[in-house]
Amino acid sequence: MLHVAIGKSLGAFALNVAFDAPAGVTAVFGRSGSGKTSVVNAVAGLLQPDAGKIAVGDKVLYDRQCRINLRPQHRSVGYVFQDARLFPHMSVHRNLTYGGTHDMARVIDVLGLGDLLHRRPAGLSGGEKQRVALGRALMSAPQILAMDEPLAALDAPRKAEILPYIERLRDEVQIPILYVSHDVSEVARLATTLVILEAGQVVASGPVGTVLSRPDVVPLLGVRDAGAVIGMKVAGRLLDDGLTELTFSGGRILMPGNLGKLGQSVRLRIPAQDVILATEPPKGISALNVLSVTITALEQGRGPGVAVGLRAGTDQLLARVTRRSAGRMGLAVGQQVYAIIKATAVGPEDIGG
Amino acid sequence: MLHVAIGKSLGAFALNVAFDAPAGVTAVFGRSGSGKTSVVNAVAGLLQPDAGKIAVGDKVLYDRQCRINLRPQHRSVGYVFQDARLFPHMSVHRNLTYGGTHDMARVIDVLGLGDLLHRRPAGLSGGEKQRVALGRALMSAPQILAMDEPLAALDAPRKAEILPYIERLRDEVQIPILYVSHDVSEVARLATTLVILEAGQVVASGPVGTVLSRPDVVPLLGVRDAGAVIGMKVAGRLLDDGLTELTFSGGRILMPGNLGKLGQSVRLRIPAQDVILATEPPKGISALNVLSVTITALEQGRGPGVAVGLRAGTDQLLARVTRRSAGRMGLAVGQQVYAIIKATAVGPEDIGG
Amino acid sequence: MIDQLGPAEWAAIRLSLRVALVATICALPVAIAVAYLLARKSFPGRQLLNGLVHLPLVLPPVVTGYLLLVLFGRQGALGAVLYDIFGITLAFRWTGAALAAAIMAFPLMVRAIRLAIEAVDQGLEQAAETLGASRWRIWGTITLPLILPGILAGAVLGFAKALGEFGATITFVAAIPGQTQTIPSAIYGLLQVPGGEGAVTGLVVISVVLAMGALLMSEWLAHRMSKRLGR
Amino acid sequence: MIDQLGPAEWAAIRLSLRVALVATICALPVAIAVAYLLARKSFPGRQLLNGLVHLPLVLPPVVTGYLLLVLFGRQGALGAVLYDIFGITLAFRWTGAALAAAIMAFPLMVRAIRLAIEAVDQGLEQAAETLGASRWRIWGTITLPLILPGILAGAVLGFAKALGEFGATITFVAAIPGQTQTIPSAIYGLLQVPGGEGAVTGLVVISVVLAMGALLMSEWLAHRMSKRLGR
Amino acid sequence: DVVVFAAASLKEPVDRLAAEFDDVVVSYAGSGTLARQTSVGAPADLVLLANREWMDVLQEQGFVQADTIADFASNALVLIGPATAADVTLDQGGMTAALGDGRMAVGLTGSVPAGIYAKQALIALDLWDTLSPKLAEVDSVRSALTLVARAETPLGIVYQTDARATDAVRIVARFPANTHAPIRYTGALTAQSDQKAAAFWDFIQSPSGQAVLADAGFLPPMSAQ
Ligand SMILES: Nc1ncnc2c1ncn2[C@@H]1O[C@H](COP(=O)(O)OP(=O)(O)OP(=O)(O)O)[C@@H](O)[C@H]1O
Ligand SMILES: Nc1ncnc2c1ncn2[C@@H]1O[C@H](COP(=O)(O)OP(=O)(O)OP(=O)(O)O)[C@@H](O)[C@H]1O
Ligand code: MOO
Ligand SMILES: [Mg+2]
Ligand SMILES: [Mg+2]
Repeated sequence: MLHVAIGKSLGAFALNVAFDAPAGVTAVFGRSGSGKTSVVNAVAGLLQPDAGKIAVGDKVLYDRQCRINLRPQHRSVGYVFQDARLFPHMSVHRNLTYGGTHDMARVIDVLGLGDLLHRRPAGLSGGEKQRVALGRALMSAPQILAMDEPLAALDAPRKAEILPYIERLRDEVQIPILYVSHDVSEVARLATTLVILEAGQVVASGPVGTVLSRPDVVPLLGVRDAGAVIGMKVAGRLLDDGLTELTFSGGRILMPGNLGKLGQSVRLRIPAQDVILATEPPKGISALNVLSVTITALEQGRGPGVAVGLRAGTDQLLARVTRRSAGRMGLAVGQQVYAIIKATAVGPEDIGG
Repeated sequence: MLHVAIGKSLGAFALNVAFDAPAGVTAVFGRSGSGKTSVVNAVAGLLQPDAGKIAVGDKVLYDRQCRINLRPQHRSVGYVFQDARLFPHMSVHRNLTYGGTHDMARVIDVLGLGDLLHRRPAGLSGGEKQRVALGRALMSAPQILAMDEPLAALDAPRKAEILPYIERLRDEVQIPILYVSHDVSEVARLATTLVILEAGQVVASGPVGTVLSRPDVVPLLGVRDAGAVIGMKVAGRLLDDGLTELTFSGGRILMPGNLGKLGQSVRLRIPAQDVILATEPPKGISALNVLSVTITALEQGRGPGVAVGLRAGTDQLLARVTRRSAGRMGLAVGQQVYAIIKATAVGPEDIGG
Repeated sequence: MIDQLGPAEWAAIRLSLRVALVATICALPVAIAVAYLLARKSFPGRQLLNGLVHLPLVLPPVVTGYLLLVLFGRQGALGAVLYDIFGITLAFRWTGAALAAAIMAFPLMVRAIRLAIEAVDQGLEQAAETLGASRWRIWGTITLPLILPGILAGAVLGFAKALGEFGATITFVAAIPGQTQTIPSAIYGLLQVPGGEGAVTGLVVISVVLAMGALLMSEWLAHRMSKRLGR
Repeated sequence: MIDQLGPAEWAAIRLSLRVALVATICALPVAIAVAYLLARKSFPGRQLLNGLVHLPLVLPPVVTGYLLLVLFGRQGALGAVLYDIFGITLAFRWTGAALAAAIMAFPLMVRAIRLAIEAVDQGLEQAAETLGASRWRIWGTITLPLILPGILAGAVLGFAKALGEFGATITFVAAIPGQTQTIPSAIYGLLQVPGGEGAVTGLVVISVVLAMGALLMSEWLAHRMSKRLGR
Repeated sequence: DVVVFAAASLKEPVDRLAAEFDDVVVSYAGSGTLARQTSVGAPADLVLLANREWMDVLQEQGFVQADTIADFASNALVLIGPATAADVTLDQGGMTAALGDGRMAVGLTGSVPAGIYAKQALIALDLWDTLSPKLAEVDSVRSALTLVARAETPLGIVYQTDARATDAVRIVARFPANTHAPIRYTGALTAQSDQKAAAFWDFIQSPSGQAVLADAGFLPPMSAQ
């Protein structure tokens, strides 16, 4: 849907980025100064590239060769800025309707803005501000939504307050979303596509599950954040225990909480460090999920860890064990082992709808 | 060392706080608007309380009854502001030496500021700014160091870059440190004492291990952040495997990485959700650490989880299992079970020196 | 003091108020436009414009008055055009007094407004752009409301200056009672007659009260506005 | 034009420069102090002080000159004190011209500096406090350097105004060639006689060049300063 | 309305003269300013100047009706001092003694009429070289009066009519009429003036008009003396 292929030199910094963002959430990930905001600004028309092309569907926003460069006003990019940028002299209601009243009732409802309408931005908490900014962008009926680290300035409770809204958005609004973040768990939870930037270049891009389990991406993410993302289906609910049963090609998994409607597809991130391997089926153990898996790869890292690639059914899992354990258990490629996944070890933010 | 017992009304907000901060790091924890900054400002003399007393050792900084209210200049409080507040018109070197040149060479060395000295604040990255702010506070030879969310504005890689400096500081500088944060893993890693604020009141305070494993504190921290903090000794190093062996009253634990010198005391946080319980000793499993423990408490939470208090030797551990597991395994107080702790599941920031 | 003021003096007070108000109101849009140009645009001749705006501050008022006379007199380059095309005469009319006052107040107004424009967070304007607002809508709904306190300060400063202007006014439009005799030129005249001091004091007090009143009101309004923005 | 200037005119130019410079330099510390008081302190009479500062802007310059005469003349309340205690005479000296120019320039200087002070992040001053710096050290090392661009703007504006001041100056200290005859009083004299236009143009050009030069230099300096702060 | 442009020093009597008419308004300023304004088409019907030179300029350029030009008053130049001052003899010794280390307030000797006459008188009395460094030149004769009245200067040269304006000064000497060019107040109807303006101009020159001027201390025009 969104096609970006641009070059721009900003002083000593050179941006050279090409990627395609399909419908759903495309996360742009990278450390500070890697060029994330510049990319989003170029899409929104706030930064003019030196070369290249930007298009949404078949609407060309920028094309150097055809000398097309739509003004921001005509791009229909809903931009949620990192610093909210609410108009301080207007009520929340006037802020919201500034760009239009598209789908007003539902936006106010989805984002829970009903009680805020008559307040002024200065009186809002950080989380409320971001929700209003999001609502304002949505009500301008954008063809694409761009969010620049909308949660970065917020503390954990505020983040937890907003993430569900963004998820509902992704599921209910049928426009591509460009989501800038440097938080892997946010990315894993929200994104369908992941673009990783480093020093103005795309170093990896593709479906989020694929990119996150690429070994060469691990150092960009930090060791603790590597892990597989697997699409599953909600197969049942164990009401007494408050658990949800999920199935995938490799078997079934029980997760705490209410994770969607029966039959719905969900995406589950299973961090490599939360997977325990056992050579015998474990007994009398509090971890609910034991999968029979086959080792597909063993990669020695720089530290004391060994990354173990696993196949469960047709899906890929990733486990990280110590070298000592790997040796003691005699792990080898092709070996059949048991993967123990502790149900509580996957926190709510790692479960995406 | 630091004694705080103050009251202050700020518009509709009432601050009413009393705690003692011994040597080492005292973390002040609480959500946005709970009064953390106000407390630190009162200690630094930037906010005058309505009543009460503040003293460092036997130096009284503020005493309503004796009408003592030292000006900030005379309090010797090194204050690292959340927003760095470097003087924009001075070089890093002039910023650093503004308040004095106490222990200059070592501060520059410890904080790695050598290469920055001739640059200007505007050109520094966020992490560098905070390091300079820290250095500046230290070089004024403070009797107490106050840091207001020094890492909140930084992304994960920058955080990881600065945390070790603060740790070194805690270990090398013999002054009390007041550390404001809303990040539990930072708190667990750095703090010796923890003060939790809510709406201007102290709701819990004491040694960090004790406070973090109090069940009533769990909702304040967020479910995922509860866990025990246990003091251990470095007992050995398994060089081949890159593991460190730690002992405590409940047995021995192997952790990846190089965690200090032989015989040194370290503090290990074991998040409740990373502990798996088993009724039989597990075999052929990749988790290295299996402890024999006794169940001391079973507390049903609001969700699908059950908090299980465990005694290992004389230390307390906390585990969180699903209700289903608890039922299936027939867990009961007094029962003897096995706690499986995956070595890699405790990340570096959860291991404090 | 006040009771020593005759009908001519009261006429001067009324006229001064009218002149200062009209000068301020008419100069304001131009001052805003010039301040905007100076604050936001770079174009050849920018420094020239900046210099031109400050000219009335530097020149002795009488010189400004003569320049106005030369330019806007009936024989003047602009005066002839204005008269021939629009039938407007400025010289020796209260409208000319307003022009003189406006020109003298202009640098003060531009400076105050320019500072306010430079302080506006352009990020807010960008946000409005991405929401599809046209330039004019952005100006009217974002920029203008945000610089209102600065405009207010500039207007009041200009008003005060316009009330006090003498040299350029008396040179350009003379001091015809009821038509172009403002408070300052009435003061000048009264100083020429024996025993005029009482009325002079009355006029001085009145112009000080008017200007200070405007000043205080503007500070209070600015305070309220910034409160409304929640700062 | 310039060649029509006689020795008296050149003396006026030199004197004007001296008067404007001295006025600016001497008024600056006072303007800074008053701007600081108005920006930072609340005290009874704050609005009164604010009004007083603006007075020379509102009053016709002749009235200001007259008030100066009353206050600082030989018989004046302050003038007598200055003479008896310090042996300073202002009347008919260039120092008096400088005083008149300073007073007329004062409101402009205070306004510019006050805005700069209000824009300083007080958090930086608090940071310096916690580092043990005394109030004066904070002022000298933090506040003052940060408001320098504003001070510069105020000084240049004041300088320009001082160069152009006429009414208050001639009323207070007359126009004694070489001592108190500044460019504007020379211009005024020349305008009163038929055929003085040539020399008037020369003087006008010179004062415009001086004031614009100062203005451009200040904008350039301010630009450099803000670059040094990395903005 | 009949618009009269009059030299500022005429304010007192001309205000009274104008009060006799319903529709006469008077704008006062320095003679130079008035003349320049008239020469760019000011809506004046009658100009009353304190200076013959400017009238000649206006006549040459055709801004005034040449046949209506007439002197309507004259004035005398006097030396004033503070109310307590003794009379001064107009010679080197008398003047320097009275002056002490003070200054003498005069109009601008190059441009303000009262200053021009003062310079002529001082030259004629051979006092110019001694006194010219001790002058305090101001923008109008009234400013000179104020300086003496405020005791800023011990002496000042003003018109006889000005000296009457305040009790704070007294006339300490009179300059003989032959020491300076005659102080002629000259008026003329402008090119655009109508019948009503002519009537006022006639009134000024009529005996009742002259009586008002005399009452204010003005002398009759030279031609009538
Ligand atoms: N106008 C400019 N002139 C010069 N350099 C610029 C300009 N704008 C951006 N840069 C540089 O471009 C690089 C990328 O900036 P950008 O804001 O896109 O980064 P980012 O990935 O959004 O970072 P962050 O996570 O800190 O927001 C930075 O090194 C920045 O300094
Ligand atoms: N001067 C003041 N007047 C009125 N209320 C104030 C004032 N200063 C602080 N407050 C209020 O006091 C409360 C505590 O503020 P404080 O800055 O101490 O919180 P905090 O815990 O540091 O929050 P954060 O995590 O957002 O920095 C807030 O509700 C704030 O709005
Ligand atoms: O005001 Mo005059 O021109 O000296 O009579
Ligand atoms: Mg960015
Ligand atoms: Mg805070």
